[in-house]
Amino acid sequence: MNSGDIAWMLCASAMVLFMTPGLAIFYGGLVRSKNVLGTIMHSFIIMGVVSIMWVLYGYTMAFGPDLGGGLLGGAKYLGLSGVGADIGPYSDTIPHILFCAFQLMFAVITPALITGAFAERMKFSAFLAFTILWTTLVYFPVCHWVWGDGGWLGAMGALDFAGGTVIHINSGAAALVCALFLGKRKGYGTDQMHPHNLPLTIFGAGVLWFGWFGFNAGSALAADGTASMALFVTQVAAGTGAVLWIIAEWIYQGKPTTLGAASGAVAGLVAITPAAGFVGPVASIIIGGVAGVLCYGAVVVKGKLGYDDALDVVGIHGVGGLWGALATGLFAAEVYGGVNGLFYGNANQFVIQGIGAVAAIAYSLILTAIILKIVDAVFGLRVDDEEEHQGLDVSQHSEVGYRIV
Amino acid sequence: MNSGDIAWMLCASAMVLFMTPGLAIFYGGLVRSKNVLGTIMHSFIIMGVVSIMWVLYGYTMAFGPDLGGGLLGGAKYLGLSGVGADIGPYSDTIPHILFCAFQLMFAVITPALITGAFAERMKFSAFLAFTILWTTLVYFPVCHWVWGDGGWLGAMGALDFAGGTVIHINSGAAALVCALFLGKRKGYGTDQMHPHNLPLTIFGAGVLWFGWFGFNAGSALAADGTASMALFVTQVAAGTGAVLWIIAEWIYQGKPTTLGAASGAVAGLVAITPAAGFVGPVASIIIGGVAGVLCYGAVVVKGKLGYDDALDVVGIHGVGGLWGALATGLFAAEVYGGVNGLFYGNANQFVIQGIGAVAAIAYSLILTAIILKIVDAVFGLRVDDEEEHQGLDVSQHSEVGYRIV
Amino acid sequence: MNSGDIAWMLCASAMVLFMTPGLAIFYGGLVRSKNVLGTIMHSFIIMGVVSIMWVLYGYTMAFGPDLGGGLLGGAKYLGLSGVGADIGPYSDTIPHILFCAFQLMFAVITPALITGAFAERMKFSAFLAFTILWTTLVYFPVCHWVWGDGGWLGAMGALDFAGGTVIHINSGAAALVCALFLGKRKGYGTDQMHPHNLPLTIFGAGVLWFGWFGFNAGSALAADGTASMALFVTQVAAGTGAVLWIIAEWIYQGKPTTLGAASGAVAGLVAITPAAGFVGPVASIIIGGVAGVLCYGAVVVKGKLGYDDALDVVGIHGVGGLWGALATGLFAAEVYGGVNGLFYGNANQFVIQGIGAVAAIAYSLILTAIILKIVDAVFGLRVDDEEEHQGLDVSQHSEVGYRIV
Amino acid sequence: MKKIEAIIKPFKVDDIKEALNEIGIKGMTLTEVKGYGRQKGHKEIYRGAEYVVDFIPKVRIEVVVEDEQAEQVVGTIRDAANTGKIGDGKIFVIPVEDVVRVRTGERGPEAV
Amino acid sequence: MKKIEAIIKPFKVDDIKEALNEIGIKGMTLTEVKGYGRQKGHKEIYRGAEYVVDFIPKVRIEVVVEDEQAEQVVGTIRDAANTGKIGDGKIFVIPVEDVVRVRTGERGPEAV
Amino acid sequence: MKKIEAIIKPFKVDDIKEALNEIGIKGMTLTEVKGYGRQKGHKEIYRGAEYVVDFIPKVRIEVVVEDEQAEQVVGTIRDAANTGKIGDGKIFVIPVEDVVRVRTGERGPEAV
Ligand SMILES: Nc1ncnc2c1ncn2[C@@H]1O[C@H](COP(=O)(O)OP(=O)(O)O)[C@@H](O)[C@H]1O
Ligand SMILES: Nc1ncnc2c1ncn2[C@@H]1O[C@H](COP(=O)(O)OP(=O)(O)O)[C@@H](O)[C@H]1O
Ligand SMILES: Nc1ncnc2c1ncn2[C@@H]1O[C@H](COP(=O)(O)OP(=O)(O)O)[C@@H](O)[C@H]1O
Repeated sequence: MNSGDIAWMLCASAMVLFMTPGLAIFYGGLVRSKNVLGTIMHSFIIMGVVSIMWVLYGYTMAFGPDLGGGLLGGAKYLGLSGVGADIGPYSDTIPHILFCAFQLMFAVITPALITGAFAERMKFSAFLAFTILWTTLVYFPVCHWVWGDGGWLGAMGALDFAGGTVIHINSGAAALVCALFLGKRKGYGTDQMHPHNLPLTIFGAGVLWFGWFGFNAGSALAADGTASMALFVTQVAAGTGAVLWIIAEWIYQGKPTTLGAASGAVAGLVAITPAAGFVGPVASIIIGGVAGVLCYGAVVVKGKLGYDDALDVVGIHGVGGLWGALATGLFAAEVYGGVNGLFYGNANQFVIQGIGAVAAIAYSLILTAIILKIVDAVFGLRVDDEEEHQGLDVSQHSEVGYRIV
Repeated sequence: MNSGDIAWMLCASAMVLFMTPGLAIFYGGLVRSKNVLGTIMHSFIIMGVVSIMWVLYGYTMAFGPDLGGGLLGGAKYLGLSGVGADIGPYSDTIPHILFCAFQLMFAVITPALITGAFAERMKFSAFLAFTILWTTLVYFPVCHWVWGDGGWLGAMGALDFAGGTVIHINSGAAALVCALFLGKRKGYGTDQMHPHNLPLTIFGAGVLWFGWFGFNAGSALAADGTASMALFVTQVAAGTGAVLWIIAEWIYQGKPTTLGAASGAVAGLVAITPAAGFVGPVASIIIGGVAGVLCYGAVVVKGKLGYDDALDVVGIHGVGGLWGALATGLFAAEVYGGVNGLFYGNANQFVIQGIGAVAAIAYSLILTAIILKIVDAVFGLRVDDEEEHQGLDVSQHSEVGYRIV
Repeated sequence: MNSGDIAWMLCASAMVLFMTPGLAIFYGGLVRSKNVLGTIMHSFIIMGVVSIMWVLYGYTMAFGPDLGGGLLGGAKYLGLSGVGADIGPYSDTIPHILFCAFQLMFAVITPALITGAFAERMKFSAFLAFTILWTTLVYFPVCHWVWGDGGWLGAMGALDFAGGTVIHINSGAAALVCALFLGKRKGYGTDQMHPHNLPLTIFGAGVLWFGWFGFNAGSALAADGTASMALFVTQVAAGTGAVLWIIAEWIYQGKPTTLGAASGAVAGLVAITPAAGFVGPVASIIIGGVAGVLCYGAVVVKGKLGYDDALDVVGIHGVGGLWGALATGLFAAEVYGGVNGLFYGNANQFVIQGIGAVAAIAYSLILTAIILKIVDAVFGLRVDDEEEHQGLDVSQHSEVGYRIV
Repeated sequence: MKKIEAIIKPFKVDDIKEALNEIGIKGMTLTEVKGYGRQKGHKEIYRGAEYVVDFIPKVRIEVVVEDEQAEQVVGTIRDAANTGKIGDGKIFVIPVEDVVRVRTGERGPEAV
Repeated sequence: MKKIEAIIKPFKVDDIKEALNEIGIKGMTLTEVKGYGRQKGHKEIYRGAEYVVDFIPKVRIEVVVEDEQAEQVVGTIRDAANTGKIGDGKIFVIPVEDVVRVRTGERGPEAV
Repeated sequence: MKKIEAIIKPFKVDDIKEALNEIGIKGMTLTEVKGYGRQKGHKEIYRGAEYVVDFIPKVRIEVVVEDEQAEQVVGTIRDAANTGKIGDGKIFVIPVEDVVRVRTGERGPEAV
């Protein structure tokens, strides 16, 4: 046990948890005001639902000893039996339960990210069912593949420091399927669907940025040099993402926007996530900067393709996560994380990164589609037209966001 | 000295302090917009007032060497003399001043919690006088009883890991007296007193949740296994509280609400507070879940009893705290915190928990009533009718919350 | 390496970064709603711009080995070459890159503070140019003077624990020049320029308060007794500043305001910044309290002098920082930080503090004026009248803050 | 027909709505407005600067009724809105030449 | 001249604006209002307390036109605003005695 | 009596209030509205999507006065509101049949 490592991981866990309320307001500010609570609720209640699942069976599915083939964890930690204050298999310096807590926060935020795709139109009951099924059938397995003891992607050498594949590619792919399956919001393309509270959104991005230090630097599982470098490159990639997004906008559309800066920061954070422990400051400028431009391009293109990924989960988490996973295969340098990427002569790593990404995308696309089919059959995915007009706040929750006079 | 423990306690102190602005917006969003600043101000200025009191005489009343009988601390640390960067009596691994800082944050938030009971109608001068008297005459002593060196409840073996009795039961009982003494807000029961800004409230709950990790896991005073388990059960109880509250609502009133989720999370956090270092994950599901249902029941019942505890301090902190204190006597298991509760064969612990709770409730009820009498005589407790119509923001502070066009 | 120190500095870095989004909403709530995004954007984009500058050349200008004369750092760390996970010259217990990360967060917030002076009227392009030039030509050098290896002020013995001179005096002086150069907002003195969202501002102050623990206690660069005391006095000075500001208001204008409490807290935080590692609890009450009254006086006087420092950067950071720097020379006591001030018999320290302050003020005033001249010539500093009426959000960013119905 | 426009204190809305309901009026439209008149505004203080705010939050209630009912509606609103204090507001009676119900296309009295 | 005041469902604003544009109406003024009428409100729940909210968000569109155009404007708004559901709203026609364009000082029909 | 309704640019409110005060008008009611007309709106950009917002924030000032004063009020508002730029707004004069002061029950001219 190392009290410094424990101290850091306690904080990192708290910081990652804090990202979910941050995401709630980031998303909440982007929708129309009649849907602000419904949108916030998606993220908020996931903090509850997934916590329960995690204790009962989630942790063991993801981190239990491999069942064989690297596909799923075994039942050893069912109900968290045997997961306590002692050292566990994933770290020699922090209690097993602390590793379990830290990982829980990741399991919480991943399905919360997806909710941006189906914002403003999904039934609350259907959303709950979807979240439970998706987390069980997609997140826990993919998490095991990459980080679980014996997971096949991890064993293959795929690098994913803090969840580019497990979290961002995975949720981005699911988001695409959700957007396609649910269809567009009524009035999409004709009505003006402006964000209703951008200060809330921008501050939410600030909370995400803050929490992301726990996310990335915490993934070192120790208070050490790797964590320190991870923290630094996280800052730089976020900042570069913000700057490059608004430069791209400025050139292409004539104005640098505040939402662009916030979106670019998130894009940079997404992209540096898998790379954080493997690259240095200069690479982080490139990774973050490219993410800013690329994700900006992706949201512009979305407008033309016409599917309604309401809050751009595909464009930011999907595209940013994919770029980050591949960039890790390009920029990884032995001096930082012990592995070289393509630019340091190890083309193989780049290939492995690609395989990991493709596997996650394919699995997530297919399973998400199946889950949505089932949920649609049982609950119906969308609220009816009248409810959509009224907004989710009144129709799903009998509440109203603001009464400011 | 242990730098890991110090690192953690520095962070935990900051996190607990952050809960008070979180509470400010949690409460602030729940009132009508004409009272938003008055409500926020209550919490905010307490961060100042109590800090000064703490240096001058508060810390020594709570944590000074017992004066005899376990009722109050002696004057040794008056003006914090002798409380410095060296080890103190309460921990061998962190500086005395850091323990003192951590405890200050608890002394700040406790009177802030009470303010929800008298929201939207109390005079600012009366509020200040009440806060100073209550913190001095109720909080410092009760804190000494439980956590002070030689405090009688602590000596008796009452378990209160992070303040179920000291903070939540104590403030909940005081809140009840305040609600009864001040009487209802004008228009209570006839006018619609909807929350004016629920996104603010829900995000405030997120800040509380985040800070609560410092609250509960920090109460281990070390970065160790106990802190890790405390952090984990805090997360789970909060989540379960949120989920169970909305399930109860859904069944009883037909809709799951966002405010219900946030309230349930707080209820779960309150209930796990005394138990955090003494129970494990499965117990935390039960403790949090029961808290969600119980506190929901309490706020429904309040509506029928008819006293105007404006922001449900009694229903959430009082009831949740009481449940938590008793639940600690039920679920405590030696493996976690060295003590067994009723379910592990130690009925005695349950009795002790009950005694602690009753003592705190009785003392708080009586003293709060006396203090209110005095303050009422000197300042008058309530603003006049015209001021209440205008709202506290204009009448007490010459300010207006929003000018959004 | 010490994992406890690293754990703390990871957290402290994250906390200081979090101050900038906090500042964004603190400032954002104070302007009229048509400028909320423009104001938030100033702080937000600085997180990006300065991060890039820091990697490329900023860190080495500030912390590279002195070029001679204590005026500027040399090119050794250009592009952060050689700044990695190993120990660096500024600490024996944390990685060089972590020190670099922590200091980056300071470099970010300093130019962000200045933006309050030119709020609601500066062109975005001009703002960017100004920020880049000012950070390069003013911040990096002054930072080197005080904290850089061989910096002349540091070598002279000037005490500046966490940046009273480097950050607050420096930005306050620059703010004065900005306010004078840009001139008043249209309608200043006749139109009512009320804050548009005070709950946002007050919560922003809460975030600043929280982050400031990282700022001040983190400046110990270790999780030790000094950090603990720094954290404690930070809390007390903030609280006392809040209380004394509202008392002064109450006496002078008849009402204690919520914005006054928040402003007083920030004033107290500013004033304790240079002193944090050198003074104890009782001194912190005085330092914070005087700051509250003094800065309140400064904003009242501003109203009479008639320059339009829109968000009172001069009155709070300039005046508060100056008071803090001098107070450090008064109250410093050997027992806390190894140095005595005037009140402990060392008048010399007071003189040194004065020299440091004067040097920073003079340098900042002159350079800021030159930079503004250049930027004005190239870009024009102000938006045109029509754009100012429309607000920065629409005119500079093609966005609108709120659409709350 | 007539349009009765009443500028009233916001906390009187529910009372007026109920009073109108009692005399059979089941439709009305509300607007949040700001009023300037004899009633004094309030002072606001922001960082030492004092402002007097003259415009006071009011609500405008509009009811369109047949000519015969106008007088009764005016009286009902007046009684329900009256607190006897300055700032209770005004009622204006304005001629309306035609009314259409959008849903049905009905016109005139049956449309209200 | 006439002022046409229509109380309509908020999501119909764009349709109406376009319909009016087509018949050459290039000026109008919008207000967010709350309506009470046959259309049922909704329930809200806050911590166990249930409220019924009767006032429903509506938009008032005002267009001032010459007498001859009034009928056409009324018809156009009616068609564009109609969904056939309760709550579609009302249109009121009110006499206007004079109109001034602030910028030019023009009066009467040429001012609109 | 007449109701003078002026749709004006928001930043002109204080000037108009003062100009009206000078001619002895001590009561008025303000509403925040959105106007559509010749004045061009602005573009907004959110994540690559561009919207044109045609509706521009305006303020409606309403003053009810005796017939004789109407012309003076119209002139005063016009002068105070005029900037000479497109979008300065319109003034409408509407007949008012009766006025009641809620507090006292006074009617007609003495009620305003
Ligand atoms: N001449 C007027 N034209 C339009 N509205 C008016 C006029 N006079 C008063 N009002 C409205 O009536 C409200 C109440 O008027 P005020 O003079 O304050 O009190 P009272 O109606 O009791 O005399 C004002 O706030 C304003 O909204
Ligand atoms: N008598 C009236 N005076 C003024 N406004 C009215 C009146 N009746 C209805 N309204 C307005 O018209 C809206 C629609 O009326 P409602 O009775 O709900 O449906 P419908 O117009 O389909 O009969 C209401 O919300 C209200 O704003
Ligand atoms: N026919 C109309 N009916 C009602 N309001 C109108 C009409 N025409 C213009 N307005 C209002 O007047 C405002 C100013 O009109 P606009 O055409 O932009 O400029 P101008 O008055 O200088 O010609 C508009 O924003 C709108 O609120």
